[in-house]
Amino acid sequence: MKLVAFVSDYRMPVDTLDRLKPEKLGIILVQNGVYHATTKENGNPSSLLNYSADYFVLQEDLETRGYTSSDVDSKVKVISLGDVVDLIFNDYEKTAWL
Amino acid sequence: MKLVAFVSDYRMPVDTLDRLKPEKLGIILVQNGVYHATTKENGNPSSLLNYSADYFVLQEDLETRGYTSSDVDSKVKVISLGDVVDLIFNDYEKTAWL
Amino acid sequence: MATTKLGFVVQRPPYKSENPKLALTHAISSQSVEIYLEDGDLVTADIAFVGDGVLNCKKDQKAMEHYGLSSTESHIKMSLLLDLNVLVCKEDLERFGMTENDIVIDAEEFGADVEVKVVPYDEIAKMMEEMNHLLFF
Amino acid sequence: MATTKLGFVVQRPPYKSENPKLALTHAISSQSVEIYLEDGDLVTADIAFVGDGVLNCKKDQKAMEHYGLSSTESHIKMSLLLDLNVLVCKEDLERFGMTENDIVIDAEEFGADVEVKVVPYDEIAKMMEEMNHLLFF
Amino acid sequence: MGKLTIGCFASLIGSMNLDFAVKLSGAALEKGHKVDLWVSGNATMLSIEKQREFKDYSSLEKPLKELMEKGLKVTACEACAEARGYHKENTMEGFQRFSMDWYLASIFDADRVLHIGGE
Amino acid sequence: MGKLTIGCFASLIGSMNLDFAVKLSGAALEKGHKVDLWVSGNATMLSIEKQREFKDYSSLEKPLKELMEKGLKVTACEACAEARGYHKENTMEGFQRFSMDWYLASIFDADRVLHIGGE
Repeated sequence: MKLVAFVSDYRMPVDTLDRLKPEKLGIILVQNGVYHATTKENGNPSSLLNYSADYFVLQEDLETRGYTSSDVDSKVKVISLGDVVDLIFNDYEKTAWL
Repeated sequence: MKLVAFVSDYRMPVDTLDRLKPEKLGIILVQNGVYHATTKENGNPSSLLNYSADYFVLQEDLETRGYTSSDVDSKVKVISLGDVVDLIFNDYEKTAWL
Repeated sequence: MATTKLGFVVQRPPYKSENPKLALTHAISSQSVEIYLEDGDLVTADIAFVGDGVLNCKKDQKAMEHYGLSSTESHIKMSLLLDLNVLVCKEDLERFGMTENDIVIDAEEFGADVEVKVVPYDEIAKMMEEMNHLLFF
Repeated sequence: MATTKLGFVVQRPPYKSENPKLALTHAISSQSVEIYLEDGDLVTADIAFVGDGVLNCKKDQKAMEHYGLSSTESHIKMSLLLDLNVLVCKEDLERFGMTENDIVIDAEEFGADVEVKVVPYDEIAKMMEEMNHLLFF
Repeated sequence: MGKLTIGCFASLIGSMNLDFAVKLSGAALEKGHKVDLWVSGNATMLSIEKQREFKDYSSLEKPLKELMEKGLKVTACEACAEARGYHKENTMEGFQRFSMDWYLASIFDADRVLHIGGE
Repeated sequence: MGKLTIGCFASLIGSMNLDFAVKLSGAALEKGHKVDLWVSGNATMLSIEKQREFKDYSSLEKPLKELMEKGLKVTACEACAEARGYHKENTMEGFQRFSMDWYLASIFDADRVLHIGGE
């Protein structure tokens, strides 16, 4: 299956991403999920960026928290809400809000 | 200071307990905090039980989740809500709900 | 005449969040959805407990006695009574040192025919593949 | 004539929970508490950001532009305007690779005299000792 | 163009999940999709009329009404609302109230579903 | 005997933090202590009258009224309530509404404070 997962927390209370093995995985960082794209701890990027997945981050949630595109890890593409809609309809079949 | 901390989650979203170093520390496990007293993972007790503290667990929250006193780690004392009130007033000065 | 298959995946422990209970009550509502649909159309609900979610299945929950609240256990039994497919991840149970003896397996007292199935995660993954949509709780 | 000293400890990042904002608005309300007290009695509020809580202090938050919502940043500035003692844990800032340049330090534009103090955790621990009560957010 | 059904369980104010759900509904409508929004649990708070607007709190009555005019269908779980003391009398005009099977029926012919769990 | 001030920010239904706060208030009153309960944020939901009782949802109107008769003082943050559409007209009898400084004033002469953060 083609699955797009939404990550909205910085400290994930669930480990479901470790289990999901879809043939195609997208991860959209929204709300406090954006810190995974912007914030290193002791110099290390978030381990959430280690999955074999396409990564996206919602621009307005990034800016709400004081960050800009230039703060974002190079693995992660900055997108708009309209892009989120297109990803859901055109690139993936199922969604998971974790 | 004498501080009593309430732990109500199984997956802690904050690491404040690692920082607090009161002269006397009590930890009361309530709500989903009770799993720290009852549940081993891969045979290991919860690392939350490693602090140098007096541990308590609320009996009714234990039973609500399907456990009894006999499931509780020997470090942890099973108490009632009345006992919680006495601990707050008689044994500690400050509280922290984490 | 179409069927839409939904997978309800419960990842969180009970009570500290309303989500696990709402997962079960929403899944149970698949039994009455026909009033909105045309003849022969169906919505089915499969339920899987994974990760800390397996803690919802613990037997002997006393939520009614202590909080006047129906337990997650009673909702699992209701799901069985309505013939829903309820899966529990075997590896996660084992991680917590739990066996089939520790969890709700049947609802014989209500006359339920089906039982909770403890299965390897691979079977849950297969179920998720087969569903039309997934709902994570 | 008595003073009760409260320590507000913010441990969570902003927005995903209302708590950090409520910490600041409740701390700010210490400025108007006298209407309930006798002459000379006081309640003071010190605020400390620790752990992921230091992310509340990031500069240039655009919550108003995107969500029509006052930012946590603006509430920190309001706290400074009201002369509250605002501490930020130095070690946690460093863990995130952040410096004083990344966070709100002053509210000069509103005429605030005091500044946010980036301090080692030991000083926050000392503050917590000195308080009569602690409120964790 | 397709149909998106969004479910949300979070409070009006707090996690900002409902802000996200409402904004995403708007973006999908903008692109010509049909959108159903189901609110259950604490999210039934969205259905109450006369929320007072303050800059310190999420306020969604106005944007929601605009989206309803553009075709957004929004429904609250009746039991979840009643348990919280939210009754028909103080429900926003145009906001439907049904039992949980409405959500599943909406999903029946949806092309995509986004179920926003968490609180 | 002392005075305990409890603050709580969580919804009526969900985390069960309010169930805990109300039960703890009862246990403290039982032991002869004075108890003030402050609800802010989503916990202002506790103040609404006519919550319908279902076995599937926490329901605190009845136990709360019993504790108020035993001397529990309970106050909701007015702005937090208004922002959610909870107005004076549908507030439970005896439930006070004040601004946040009421909480701090209650703490002023409290012997112990339990501030229940989290949602």
